Formats: sequence, C-alpha cells, structure tokens
Amino acid sequence: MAKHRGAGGRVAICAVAQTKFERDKWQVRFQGMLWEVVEKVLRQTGLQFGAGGIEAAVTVSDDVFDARTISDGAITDVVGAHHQSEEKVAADGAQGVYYAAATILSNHHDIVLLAGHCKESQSASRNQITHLAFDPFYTRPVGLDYVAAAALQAQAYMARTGVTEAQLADVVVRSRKWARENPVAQETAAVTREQALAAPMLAAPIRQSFMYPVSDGAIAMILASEERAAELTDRPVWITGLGNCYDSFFLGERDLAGNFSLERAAKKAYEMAGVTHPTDAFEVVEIADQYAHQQPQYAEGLALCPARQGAKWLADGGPEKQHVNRSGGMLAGNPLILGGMARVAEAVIQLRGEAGSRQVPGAKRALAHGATGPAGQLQTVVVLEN
Amino acid sequence: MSGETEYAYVVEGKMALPYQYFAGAVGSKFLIALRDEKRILGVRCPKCETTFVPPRQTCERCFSDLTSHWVDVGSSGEITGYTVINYKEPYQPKEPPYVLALIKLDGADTPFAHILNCADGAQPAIGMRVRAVFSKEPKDNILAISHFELEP
Amino acid sequence: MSNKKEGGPELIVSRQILSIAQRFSTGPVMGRFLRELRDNKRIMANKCPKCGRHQLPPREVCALCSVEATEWEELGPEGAIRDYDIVYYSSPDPLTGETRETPYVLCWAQLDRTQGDAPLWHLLNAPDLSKVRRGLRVRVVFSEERDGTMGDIKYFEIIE
Amino acid sequence: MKKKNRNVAIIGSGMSKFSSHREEVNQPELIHEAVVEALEDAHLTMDDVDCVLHGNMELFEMVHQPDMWHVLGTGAWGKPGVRLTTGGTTGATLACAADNLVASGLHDVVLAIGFEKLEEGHATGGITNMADPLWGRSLQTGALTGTAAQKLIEQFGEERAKNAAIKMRIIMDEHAMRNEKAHRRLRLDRKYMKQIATQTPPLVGELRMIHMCSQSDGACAVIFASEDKVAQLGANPAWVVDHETVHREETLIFNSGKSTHRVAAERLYARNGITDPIHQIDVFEMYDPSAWWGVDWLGDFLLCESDEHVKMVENDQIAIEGEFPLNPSGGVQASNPIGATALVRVAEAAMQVVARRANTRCRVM
Repeated sequence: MAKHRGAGGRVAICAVAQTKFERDKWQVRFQGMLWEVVEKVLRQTGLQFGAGGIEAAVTVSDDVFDARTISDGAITDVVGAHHQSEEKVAADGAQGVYYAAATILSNHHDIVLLAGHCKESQSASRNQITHLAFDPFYTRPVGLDYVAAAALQAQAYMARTGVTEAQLADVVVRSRKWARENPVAQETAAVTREQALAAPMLAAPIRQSFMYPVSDGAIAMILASEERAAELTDRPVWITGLGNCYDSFFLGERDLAGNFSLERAAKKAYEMAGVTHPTDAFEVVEIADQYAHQQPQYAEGLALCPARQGAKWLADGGPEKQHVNRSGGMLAGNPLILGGMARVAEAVIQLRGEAGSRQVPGAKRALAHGATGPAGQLQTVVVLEN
Repeated sequence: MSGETEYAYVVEGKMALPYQYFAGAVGSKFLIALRDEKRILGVRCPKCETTFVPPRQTCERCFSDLTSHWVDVGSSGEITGYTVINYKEPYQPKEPPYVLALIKLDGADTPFAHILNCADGAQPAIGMRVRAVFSKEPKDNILAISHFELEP
Repeated sequence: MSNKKEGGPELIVSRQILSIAQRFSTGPVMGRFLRELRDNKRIMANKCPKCGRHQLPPREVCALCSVEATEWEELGPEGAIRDYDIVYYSSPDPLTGETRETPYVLCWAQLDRTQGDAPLWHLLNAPDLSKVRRGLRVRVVFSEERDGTMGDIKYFEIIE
Repeated sequence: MKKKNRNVAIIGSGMSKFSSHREEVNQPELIHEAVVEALEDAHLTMDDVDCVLHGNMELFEMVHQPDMWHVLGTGAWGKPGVRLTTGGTTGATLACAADNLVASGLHDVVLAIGFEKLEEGHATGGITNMADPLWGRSLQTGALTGTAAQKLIEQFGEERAKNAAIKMRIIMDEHAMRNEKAHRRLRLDRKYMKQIATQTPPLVGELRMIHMCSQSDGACAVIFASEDKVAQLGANPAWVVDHETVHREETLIFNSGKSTHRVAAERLYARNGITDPIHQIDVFEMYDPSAWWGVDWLGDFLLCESDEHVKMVENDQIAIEGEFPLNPSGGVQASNPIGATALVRVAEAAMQVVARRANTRCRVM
C-alpha cells in the first residue's frame, strides 16, 4: 500500500447538500440545480471562493447527458471557478470523491468544492445515452444499453444464487419504506410486494419497479485537509478508505454473476481503512443499487456476506441488520452519474447524526459504493468515519 | 433560486451530429469474413489460452499481440445467458419483444451478445444449443449474423 | 459501407447521424430573457446587485461576485460592434444537423446602456462585407414569428 | 509554495502516430499504440502501473463513458482509474491529476492517457456543441474565430500582425519536419511567406486554413511515478514541480479582461521564483490552436507588456536554434488530437528536460 499524507494527514468531508431528486426538474437549468446546493455548502461552512477559501472545484457531470461538449464550461460561475481551478470527473460521483480527496492528500489543495449534476429528464430517454457506451460494430447493432446489460447481469446472478423475484420485490418495498424518511428522496410512495411484482417486465428479469427511476438532481460537498477541517465544521467526516477497479468491457468476458472489480476495489479501500471484518465493520452501508438485484450482488462483492450467499443474506434480513440504504438507495431515485455520490452524501449525513428518523444511532463507520459503466464495469468503494 | 419559476419553460431541440466509425484492420478482417464467407473468426491469446470473439488486436490482460493468431470458430454454440427485451428504443435491431442472448460459439472461450429467435413458445435456457443464421443482405457489422436460432 | 484504399485491404466504416431529442430547460433566468424577446421584443439583461455589471446571456450567478444576479434592465436595441467574425467555413448546426450556408457574419454588439463587457451575440445582416468594422452602429431586428428562442432575433442590421 | 506530500516525476511517455486517417485501427487500438510505447520508454510492464487515467471529449466520437470500451486498449483491466475531461485542456488536466494521484500516496505509478479520433466525428460540430443550446449554439463555428487576428492587427498593424502569424506557422512547420510523429509536415518555405497564407482558403475573417491546427487522430500516454519508485527503477525523471489551472466564466466573448493564460502564468511564476520567464525557461510547449492565437498567447504566457513576443517571432527567437525554443515538436498547429494534445505538450516538455529528443537542441532547465 502506498504512503499516506504525512503526519496523520486525512481528508474530511465538512459539508454536504443535495437537491430533492425529482423525475423532471423542467423548471430549472442544471446550472440552477447546482447553485442551489453550492450556496448551501457555502452557508454551512461560511466559506468563500478564492485564496484562503475554496481553492478549487472538482465537478462531476457527463457531456452526453448534458448534450453539451465540455459541459463543465457552463458551470464555471456557479462553482466559483472563475480564475480558479476546476477539473471534471466524467463518471459516477464516487469517482469524483476519489479524485477530490487525492487533490488534498497530495497537498496541492486544502479546501475543495465537489459538485455534481445530472438531468436525466433532458434526453428523450436515458437508454439512448447509455446505448452510446457500446462499441459501434459488435454491441450497438444488437441494441445493447445499460438496461439490457443489467438484465443479463441479473439473469446470471439470480441463476447462480437463487435470488427470487419476490426477494427483489422486497428490496424495492424496503427502499420505498426508508425513502419516506429521506427528505430528498424521489420515490416515496409505498408499494407492496404484489405491486412490485405486477410492474411491467422491461428486460427479464428486470421489471420497471426493479429499476432506478429517471431522476434529476445535484449534490455538493466541501472536502478539506485535516489542518483546515476544524475551521469549517465541528462534525467532520473522514475519508479513511478508497478503492476502485475496472472489469472487462464485453459482457461475455466477465463473470456477470460475480464481482471481480468490486472485490478488488473493496479490498483496497478496506486495507487502507484497516477494515478486516467487513460484515460487522460498518454501522451504515450505502450500495449503488441501480437495479434491485444489485443490492445483494454488490453486498457479496463488498464482503458484507459470503460470495454466492445473496439469497440467504436477503432471507436473513441482511439489509436491515447491516443498515443498508436507509436513504432509499438508488432505487428511490438518483441520476446515474450521481449514484455513488449520493451514497457518500448519505453516509456523511448519517455519520454527522443528521439523518433524522432514519438515523442509525451511534454510527461510527460507513461504507459507500458507486458504479459506472455497463453492469457496473467500474466500481468505487469509499469508507468514511466520524 | 433566483427569479420566479413562472418564467421557466422547456425548449424542444436535439443533439444531432454525423459520425463515421472505423472497425480497424482486425475488426474489418472479422466483419468481411462474416459478410462475404459466412465464416466466424476469433483470435487466440497464446499466453492466456483464450479464444476471443469478437477479435481484438491485443489481449487486454497480457498485452500479447493477437493479429497473427486467427482461428476459425464454429457457427454453433450454446447459450450462457439471456434476457427478453420488452421496451422499445429507436436503435433496437427489431421490434420487441425479442431475446438478447450471450452465446459461446464452439471453439471460442468468450460469449458475445446477439439476438436469439425462438420458434413459437420455445423458451431459452442456459446451455441450450444454438446456431447462427447469416443475413441475406450484406451487413458490415455483427448483424452479418442475422440472429441465432435454437438447434433442433 | 466500405472504404477501399487503392491496393490495400478493405477497411470497414460505419457512417451515421446520431441524434437524441432534447428538452432544454430555460430555467427562470434565461426563461425571462427569452419571454421578453418573444412577447415584448425587448433585450433584457440581468444585473449583479454587487458589482453592477450586466450579463448577456443572463446567468443565474455573477461569476465575479458569486451572488445571484437578481435585477433586470432593458438594453439596446441599438449598439456598437465590439467584435465580429466573417465565417467562410461551412459547419453543421448541431441543433438541426443541417449544414449552414456561408459566408455569414457573426457579431458581438455592446448594446447601449450596457454596464461591463456583455455584448449580445448574433448574426449581422451585412450585404457589403467590406463595410463591417469594429465600432459600427447596429440595431437588433426581431423576427416576425417568435417562439421564445434566440431565433426571435433575426439579426443585427447596420444603422446607415 | 506548499510542499507536495511526495515528489512526482514523469518517467516515460508514448504517442500513437498522429494523422487525419487512422482507419486501420479502432479507438482502443489507437490508444494501445501510445500505451505500449510509454511502457517501453519507461522500461515497465502494465503490472507496474497501479492507476490508469483516461480523458477525451465524448461528443467528438459520440461514445458515452468511452473509458469502458477503451479498457481493451488502455490496460486498465483489473486496475483503478479515473476519467477526467475539461475540453482542450483535458491532457493537461490529466497530467495535473496524475501528479495529484501520485503525490497523494494513493498510487505509485499512474498512466495518463489522452485520446481523440477526430476523423470519427465532426470536430467543428462537436466543439459547436460547447455553446449553450439556448444562446450561441446556432451561431458558434467550433473553435474557429478571427477575433485573435483582429486583436493582433489592431495592436501591431495589419502587415506586421499578418507576417508574425505566418512566420510562426512556418517555424512550427519547420519544427514538425524534425518530429516524425507530427501529423502535418508541410515543408513550408520561408521564401514564399507572403503567398502561403493567401493560397489557402479563408475560414473565419483573417484566420485561414494554414493558420489553423489540424484535425488529428491520436493518443498520448505518460507515466508518472513517485520519488521512491523513480529510485527503485533507476528511471530518468522529469520532475513535476507545480501546476496551476485557471478557468473563466462562460460568456463566449473573446479578448475580455485579463486572459486565463496570463493569470495562470503569474501564479505559477510567483510560486516558483520565476521573475524573468524568457530567460529562466529553456523550452516551452504551448497549446497553440492557431498561429494567431499562438502569437497572442505567447505574449500572455510570457507576461509581455508591449511587442516583445512579436519580436521573438520576427527574429526567430522561438525557433529550435533560438534563445526561447517554442514547440520543438511542431506544436498543435502540426498535430491536434484534442483530448491528447495538452498531454503531448507535457510529454514533449518532459522529453526535452531529460534530453531524450536527439534531433532537437535545447538547453535543459
């Protein structure tokens, strides 16, 4: 393992703000969504842009989702980057956390604004965007997109582990139950197992109810060095573990029912954080479950339960016991690009003790996860502690 | 937020640009064999002892150059995974519902995604034998294989 | 489609126009600007309450002061050319996918009463290209049919 | 200046062949050329690399999250990585990010890859999509503008400005002739300086085809390593001392206020004890998208107050043999695979610092 920032150098997340996530924020530009959350973290910390304040921005967005080349050029003003630094991570927002932390661990910056946005409602369909992630000769012609990729993953995973449709329906029921306690969550209407199972089948075994909804929103965070964190908050949340990893691109070349890249990402993050027994190391767990089957599958990859034991983990009430996705998770609604970033945001809120009726009492250590690409090709793991 | 939201509205538009993608020498060799000879080629990594379909210039894992390791693979194989597409998008190759399957050809080690046509009522299952049906029209992509069908 | 080079092997190419329909939100700020254009044929700029500069296009936040630009003022419709481009190169309009006709003139005109450096950017109707120069007085001409987009401005015309 | 958590050096780099026609390779294969060359240059294998950075503009090739497909060529399988993109600055952002990621202690050896295959898309159309769809998108013509020419003509008179621009173009081409990787090698002849410009079609105003950068396919890969690794590998390091990034609010107007180049240069010089850049810097690789911008931005980067930068062009000071060699590689006017371009600048500068470029003669800092 590589060296750490010297003399106890750590990175703290000192403030977090999220918009409410909604199906169609037609009344606001993405710049407007971002300003709403940037203004909030400025107020929380009393910071200003410029020397001595926020020195740099790391942003998270995607040009195809924004229908705009270099779409971060359009947000320079709202992230305070006029005559300042701004670097855009074009992947899941957990990758933005990863990189923003590095800019502080390197000692290049002390205080960084991390700001992400995505309006999935802008394009005719989210699938038309994710279809473009596939290569033009072998995979686009057969109509692949991220839903189809996830369906192949779900089929493989359920075939291997015996996770049932009813169990996936229960994952959705539980997501909605907790989402009602989360003021920024999008999908808060209660559903029953029967209703979830009656939803239209999109791509077997994925039903409409098993898929994260189309969502618009923005998230901002302030990250700071240990030296500066105390000025900004009396409840800093420390990033103690980071890991990420790529798998192969072609779906047929991966173990779709397994967790090759997630296991590697988690191993790295756990080593860095000194986590040796992940099953009971975390009071709060946030998994980027774009699809219901990914909650047990990624729980295996994160070593929250033994490999291939996702069905048993669900049957034994693993999600409830390990406090998985009290935010409602991605099934309650986050845009693709912000899935992992929203997981980190919830972890911070929990570790600050600000989660209200969904608070895990005495939460000390949290696990947040993000995924990018078809069927989670790139996986990111973040460990946080208060 | 600044201003009053009653001023906001939505402008319908599009993002539209021309593109031209190149398959490259390796990809072209594979696609031309499919189109003109109805032959399916793979490349074999001598180090990883893996035969890849579709082909690639180098092995992503060990970086071996694969351009002189072409092999013929069969046009029959087996299903390793599948889904039934039930939603409609403009880029889809056919009207839903249709089966999208991962198919491992005989002699290949890597399954790839393609369309599976099931005769009335037949259900796909892992391990079922399938064979390629080649397109009657010349196609310059993987749809030179029109689809796969279950072996009788 | 194939791409045969003399003597060389055939190299496969796939040519296509990729298009995704979009719903672009104006938001309250740009929405107000465009509504004024459409309904009242007025160029309205918003203004930073702190530094007093105008913003065209109107934007949510003043980049210099990091505060919301909440005040509105009418500018123009006359002004002077600050910069211009005579375009000979023909490029596609990504909002329609269609190729533009050339030559045409783009100009950035600082409208009368503008505070700060905030020119309005649009086409210039210049039958005689040799007359185009910086400082030339111009006037906004509005389109007959207006739908709440920048097309509601037809072009700038030169004030003779 | 703040002390880095640990020191970082560039220990190798590689570039694909740059050309407007790379039809024999697909996107990951083009990238792979650069990666293999960089590993060879650093005497490493992919096993030594513990993080892969990727950057380009999605709309240029219209591939969403292209780092996914490109794993076939980047070597990122089973490894960590980050994808960053900031427009023409992407390559430089990748270098800053690689520096940060190694200095942070998170990674020991980082491979940064900038990429673009412009032939596969429409570069000007792609850049036009930068503009706000509700403001300038129906007006903008990619990165083509004659406003830099207008500014220089106003500042220095028509004849002097036009001569400076075409002189810079010729010098860049002379440099490109020495760089076998360069895309456009035109063999421009100084004898025909007056005719060269007018023989090529006008694009926008006084910006003509000859002044503008090429549209290239290409990839660049640069390997960054920690101080410990440099020692362990016995590598020939080019140390990354510092970096600075400066943006501007989006207005789509040119020549407004102090340029971001000047602000960035002032900050970087102030932190690093550079009081006389022309004499303290031995070689400069600049992102010069056109000969006009090249002349203008040189003045900004060197903090010129009057016409020093124009004189530097006029008296051949910026030629390889001159006192301030500018773009010994031929620069961006010769090769411009946009997402790779700024990383090529970093790679070329690093090669100069470790004196690996045999066919150029530059002093080492």
